[in-house]
Amino acid sequence: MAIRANPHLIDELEKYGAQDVVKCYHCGNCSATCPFSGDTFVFPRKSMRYLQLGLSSRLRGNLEPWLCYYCGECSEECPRGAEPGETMMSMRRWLTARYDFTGISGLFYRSPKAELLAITLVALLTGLGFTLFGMSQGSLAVYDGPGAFLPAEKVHVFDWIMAGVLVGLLGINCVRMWWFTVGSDKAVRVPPGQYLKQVLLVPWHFMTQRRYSQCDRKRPWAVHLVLMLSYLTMLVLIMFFLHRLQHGPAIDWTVHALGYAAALGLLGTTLFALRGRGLRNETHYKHSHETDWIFLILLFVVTLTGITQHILHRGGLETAANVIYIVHMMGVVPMLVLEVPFSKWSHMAYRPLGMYFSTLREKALLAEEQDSRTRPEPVAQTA
Amino acid sequence: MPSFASPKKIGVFFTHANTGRLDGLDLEKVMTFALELPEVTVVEDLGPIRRPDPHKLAEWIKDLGLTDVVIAGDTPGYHKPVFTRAMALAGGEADAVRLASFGEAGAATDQVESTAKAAVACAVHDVPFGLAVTPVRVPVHPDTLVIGAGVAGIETALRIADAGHHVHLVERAATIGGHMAMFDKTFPTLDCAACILTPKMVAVGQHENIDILNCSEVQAVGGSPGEYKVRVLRRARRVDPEACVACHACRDVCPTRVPSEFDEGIVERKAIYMAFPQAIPNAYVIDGDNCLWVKSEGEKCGACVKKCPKDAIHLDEEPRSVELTVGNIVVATGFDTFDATLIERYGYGRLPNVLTALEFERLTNASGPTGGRIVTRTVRRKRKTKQEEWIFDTDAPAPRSVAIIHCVGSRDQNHNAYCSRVCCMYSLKFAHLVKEKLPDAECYQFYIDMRAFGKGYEEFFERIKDEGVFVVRGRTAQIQRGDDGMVIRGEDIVHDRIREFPVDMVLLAVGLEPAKGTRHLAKVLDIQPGCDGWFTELNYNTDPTATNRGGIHVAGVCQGPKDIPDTVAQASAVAARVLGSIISGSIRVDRDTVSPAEAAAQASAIASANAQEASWPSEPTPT
Amino acid sequence: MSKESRIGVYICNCGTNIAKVVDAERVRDMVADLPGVACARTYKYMCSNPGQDMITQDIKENNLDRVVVAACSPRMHEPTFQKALEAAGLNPFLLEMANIREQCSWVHDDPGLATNKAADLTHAAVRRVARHQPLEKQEAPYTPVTLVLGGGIAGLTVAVELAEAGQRVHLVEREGRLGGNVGRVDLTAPYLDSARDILAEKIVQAETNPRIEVHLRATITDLQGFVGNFTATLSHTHEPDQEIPVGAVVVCTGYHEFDATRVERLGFGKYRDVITSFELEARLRKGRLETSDGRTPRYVSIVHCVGSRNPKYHAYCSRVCCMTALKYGHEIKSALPDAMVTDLYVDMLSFGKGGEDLYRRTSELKTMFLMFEKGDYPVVRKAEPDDDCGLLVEVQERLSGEAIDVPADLVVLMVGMQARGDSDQVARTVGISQDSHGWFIESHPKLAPVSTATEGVFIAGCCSSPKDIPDSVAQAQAAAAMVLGYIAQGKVQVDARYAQVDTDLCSGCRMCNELCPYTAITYDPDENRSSIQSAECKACGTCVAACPSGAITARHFTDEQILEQIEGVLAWSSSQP
Amino acid sequence: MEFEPTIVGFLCNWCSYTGADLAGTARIKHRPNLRVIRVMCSGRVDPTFVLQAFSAGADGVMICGCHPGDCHYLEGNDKAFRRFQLLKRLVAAYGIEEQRLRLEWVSASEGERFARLVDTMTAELRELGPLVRPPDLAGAPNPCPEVPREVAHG
Repeated sequence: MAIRANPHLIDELEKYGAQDVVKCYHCGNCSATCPFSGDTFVFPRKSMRYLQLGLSSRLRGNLEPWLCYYCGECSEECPRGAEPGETMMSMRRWLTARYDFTGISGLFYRSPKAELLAITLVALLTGLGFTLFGMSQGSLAVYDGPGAFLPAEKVHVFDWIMAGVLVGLLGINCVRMWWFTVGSDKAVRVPPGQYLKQVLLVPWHFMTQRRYSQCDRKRPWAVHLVLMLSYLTMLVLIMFFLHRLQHGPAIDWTVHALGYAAALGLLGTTLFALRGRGLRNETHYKHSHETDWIFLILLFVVTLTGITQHILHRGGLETAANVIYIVHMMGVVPMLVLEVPFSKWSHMAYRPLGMYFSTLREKALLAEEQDSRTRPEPVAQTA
Repeated sequence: MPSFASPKKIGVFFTHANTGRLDGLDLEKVMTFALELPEVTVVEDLGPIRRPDPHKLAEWIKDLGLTDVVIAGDTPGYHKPVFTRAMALAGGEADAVRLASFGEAGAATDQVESTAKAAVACAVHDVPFGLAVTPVRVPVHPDTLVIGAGVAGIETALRIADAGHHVHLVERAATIGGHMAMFDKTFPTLDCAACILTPKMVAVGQHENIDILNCSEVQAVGGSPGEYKVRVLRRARRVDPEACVACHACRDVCPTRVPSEFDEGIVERKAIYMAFPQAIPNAYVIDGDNCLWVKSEGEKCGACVKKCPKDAIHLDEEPRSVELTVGNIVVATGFDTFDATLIERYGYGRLPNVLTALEFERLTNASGPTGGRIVTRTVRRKRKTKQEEWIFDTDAPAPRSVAIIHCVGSRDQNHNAYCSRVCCMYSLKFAHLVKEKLPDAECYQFYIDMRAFGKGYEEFFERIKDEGVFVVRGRTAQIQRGDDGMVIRGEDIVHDRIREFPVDMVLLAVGLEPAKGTRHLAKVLDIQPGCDGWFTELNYNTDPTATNRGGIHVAGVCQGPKDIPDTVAQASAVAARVLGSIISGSIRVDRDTVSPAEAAAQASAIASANAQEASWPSEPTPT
Repeated sequence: MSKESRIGVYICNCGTNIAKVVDAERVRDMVADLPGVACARTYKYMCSNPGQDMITQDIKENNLDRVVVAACSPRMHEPTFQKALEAAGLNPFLLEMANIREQCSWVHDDPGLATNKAADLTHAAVRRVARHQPLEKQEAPYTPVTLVLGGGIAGLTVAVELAEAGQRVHLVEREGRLGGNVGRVDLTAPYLDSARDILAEKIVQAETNPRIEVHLRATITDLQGFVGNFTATLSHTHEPDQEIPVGAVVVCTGYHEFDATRVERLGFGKYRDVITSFELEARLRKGRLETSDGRTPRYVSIVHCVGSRNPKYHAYCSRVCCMTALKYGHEIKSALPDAMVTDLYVDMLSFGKGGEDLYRRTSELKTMFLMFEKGDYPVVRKAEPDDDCGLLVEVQERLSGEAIDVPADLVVLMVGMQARGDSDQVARTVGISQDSHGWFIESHPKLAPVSTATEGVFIAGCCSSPKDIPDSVAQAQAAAAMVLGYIAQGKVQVDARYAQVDTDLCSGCRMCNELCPYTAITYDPDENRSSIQSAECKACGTCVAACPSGAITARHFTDEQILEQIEGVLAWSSSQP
Repeated sequence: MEFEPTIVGFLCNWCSYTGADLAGTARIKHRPNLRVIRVMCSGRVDPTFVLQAFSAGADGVMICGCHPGDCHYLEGNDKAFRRFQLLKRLVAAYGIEEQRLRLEWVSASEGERFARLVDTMTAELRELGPLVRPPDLAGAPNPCPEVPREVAHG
């Protein structure tokens, strides 16, 4: 059964940041340039083709955008300036929107104004909430200990509730991702045993960004790894060692050393990325979607306020520390609530899952091929 | 159709397409000029619009009561369909939409404004631009200068000389023949290039009406159409071609070896050399940059002089200039090939068995270093210096697999965005030669679009496939050193997979670029090189050989990539122009100086004359 | 022949073209001892300057009076070697060539048998050349009037070009108007210039130039004579036949478009909204780009290669359709800004100047390009009632590997070019040949792309193969150059090969009179003898073979020359001892 | 060793000789048994030539001209065809098998056809074996004056 071509898909993807896809004349240069493009997954050309023809069903079940790390070589070598790397990037945004069952993601990507509005709203609510909560708890002049404006233990409860909600939302989206890319495809039968056998791939890729390191260019990987590990460190420190971080004024070097390193890592990499996007000095920084800016600026603000708040606290300026703490939370909450399930942050889940699912598909296809090979050869067809 | 019955209301709309042709044009002045033309009621600058709405335009046309519309700009044709439709929607005459193209006349920069005005005036009066510009005719000198003696220059020179007129044939190299002399076979008939070209070269060499100025370059051009004064620099040949009998005695004693340009560097020649045995003039020449005697200013060597039995060698010869007076100048400077080292991932220059097209032409040529055997390059230690060098040895192993990569440097905005037009076919020819000489070798073509458009080309493509050549749709991304030879990687699009396999030899179908020095020559001749560096013809459709200067013509590849049949046809076409001017005794100086007022008057006169007897096509009857 | 002749035999290796299969040295050794052979040599490239010099040198030094060159086809290099003989002061007709490349080394694999054959052919040439006679070429005046067949862009260009050089031209057009197929086009690719302006300029120039006589609704029915001295008979629809003397004929009869009904799956003739490219041109020109029921199409689909690149119809590529289709991409988008254009192609042949640029810009207009396999045409079918389009075009898309349904309200078929139905009649009348597709054959695609086998008859434009406007114009100008070459010289050389009647032997039976297709033979009743006008004789030799009294000789193809040749080819290889 | 027949071919200059050249440029391989003699037109082929060829040792003779209607000289091939009808009878009268004499139309574009004709004729003559030459063949006078039109059509 033939699939109906849809000329409007490109228009839709353009809102997600795709540009110049129409210029592609399918020479195949990009696919051959990409070190990840192989027998089972040939990309980015094929994905570009689905997009050009508007085959949204094919595109929705496509894992290939998650296999691309946007080193930018394909775009640089493209003879038509069709920006395959950026197209893959925009497809990741589009896929994120498809996986998200609430529709919020699509709204944010298509309309940065809506995202900004949502961020402002959440930030204001957070600010208001924490101020009211703080006033009910103690004095603005006390940072920690008895009478603290925002007692760490209580804030921590809030942290865990938020984390639970976010994991739940993201979890549902991940299941949807599985359904679109593996579950609903009748051509691929993945035996349950395989799921278990390959499951370690998820933490492995999450932690090491192993695949990213296989790109010909190493610097983007290094920057990304530092950012990711810094963030992860900070997350672990906050989720599990918050009391040791927050209590002062003494410095607890066992956690603070890690915390400082992570803060520096975050600060350095976000600055690096912001500068790169501003100057467009690397191929993957050449085109920036509004959501890229929003995310980076949020992260930068959060890092900066986090550091400031810490310095103020250790410096004994507790009132100022509390004010900045609220500002910090006004960045942290919208960043986590909106970015993690609905926007750029979600890729920390989709990417490793992409690796995992693609391996499953690959193994299943391979098994099928071997299976068919043991069967008698069909009569050779002449071309 | 012009008519006196009802008064016309003409709207002139200006558009921009950012082609660069309007640079330096003061549009205001053209618009003011347009508004003063009779019957013009509206002049609008639409700006760089992308897609006007036909319904809005229709309303506009209706409101203004326009009967005729003129679209003016650098490429006004892009908006003709929408204006035509708008006209039809408004109930007007669809045929009353006309174009005034500023690009058409290929005018020099200082002429842009007057050409634009004239074009608008012509369109307003519904008179083709070419008719309104009265050609000024001046007497013409019967001699002709042909610059470049490749197949195009040779063909033009022969056509003119055979008709009994004198031709000066200027060639930068020591021999005539150009690139075609280097080829082995020609597509699609596979007749040997030498068999076609050498008789023509011999005919040129023997022709009483042609004088060959080899080792020469045009330095300056003065005078005016009809009588150009040309100064030609004749570099020192240092061997008298009249006296030399090509006995090779000098070559045998010459101590200096350098890579042979004619053989694309795959073999060496001496400092005193003949590019190839059939060279015309059939005489030796000394390469002053490498000759020991010349370099040492007479201190060293000089062995050849002693050996020469005819006293033909004059090592102290100095370059000199000659002055020529000619009526017509034909530019046939041809092309150079794309520098494949610019695409690093193909490894040209690093990997010894990645060859360019011309290198392969020489390798497979019967008079090449291996007598036409296709072998891989192997390493050898130089006897004296013990340095390693890569050479083609007749006894070296033949490649077991050969990959041919199309569009190297062509159709690529990082290099040359245009298509070089000949590479597909010569690549197919290479595949055939590989299969013919090495039936067991595997041969792969990596292509994007197979452009087999000429007579017998498509059939040739089919034949190549029947011969067992694998054609892979997809561009190769890279060639890397492998364990045993090289590994090539490319996408096989139709079969949806990445192909990565070892090959012994890779042929790069390098594209064509304007010959080195083309821009300089354009300046000397005061004619226009286009955006890609190829010379711009006066009119793409109707004047493919004329330039913006009267009496200066372009022929062959220097106007744009072409295969041999098209080059020969175009070269003959130039001869028509030259012979026509000589026979009629005068030459058109047209479009060098266009007076808008005159053009407008002329157009108006033609228009009213034509009002009685309509003579150009309106709605045709299909046959 | 009383005196033993001194023949030089030259065997060419043609690089390895001949020597790879034929043992040239052995052939040389075999023929060296034949009677009359004074010297025999081999050389790498006989046609090269040194090769030719070797022959002229030998003629002078060894006193040769006849030469045999065993090399490529005489159709290729006979003139070259004839010139070499002339350079040495020998009559060019004292040359004979043995074709040991095209008809030997290139078609045989067995070196032994091929060498034998080459030796036989060379032997025959030696035997034949011994009987050659020096012949002198004759000169004839050249009538500086040119007949141009076809009033399309090529014919108009030839006519205007010649007239501007001050020459008289008869421009003959079958239809009632000038302009040909370009007259059916609105804008030209790649710059979207106005075809109407291009044509109008040429037509006005042709019609207003007093040196051009335009014959509309006229055809050529007969062409007699020879180069420089033709008499053409023109037949007009409403007027009596007209005979005009001309020096040369340029055939620019153009092409006809492919009949798209032949490709059934495209639905042309079945669905009213499947139209040809020419119909689209007409609609664009009228500003009414609508479907058959007057709706504004939302989807327009363009199908390439209709009738081209398919052995079932025409194996060749029609060369202009891709560029035209890209042009349509722009035109449709301009007229219908909201329409979506799909372009179904095989390979995109946007090869000319500005071509690749047009392709890129058409892509940027969001034209959807779909690639199908050569010969595997898309299938056009009616859309379902709930579809938002009238037709669906199903294509096996190669770049995605998917079967795709393309929505279409209007399907435009890029019909290819084919030889005109009347081209065989034209070919017969003017004496030129056609290839298997019906296109006229040029005498050599690279050496002489506009000349034909008949001297003084030229071809230009699409009648020899598909071409775009600039290439047609270049060819037309090239043909004009050939004609101007004659005019500049003012005379032509008549072939020295013609038939002669020995009046002593002629019995006046008049058998030959009827046979001659050129009426070159006249009978003198007073003398009761026939005689031949040498300038009109084209040397076919039919009369020679027929003459019962052996009174007619074909110069350079005499009975004895051919009989010697027969004995020569058989002397070594006849099966009978 | 297998018998290699010798065939003499009379090819017209415009179509068949060009077609044979095309077989060459297209490298269409065929048997090397044909010895080509170029004539301007198939109409030039005098019956004497054919008889002389058989007499001098040919095992077969092939005359090739342009397809009917394509003759460069308008109707030379037509003349050849008429002459051939009589020639066939004459050759038969000498006891020469009819397969040994052929008249074929080969156009300038039929390199392939030319090659196949040579191959088939060679194969047929191999079957037949060498021509046993009739003693009275040699030195026969011009045996075949032009046939009057009525005879040819009748």
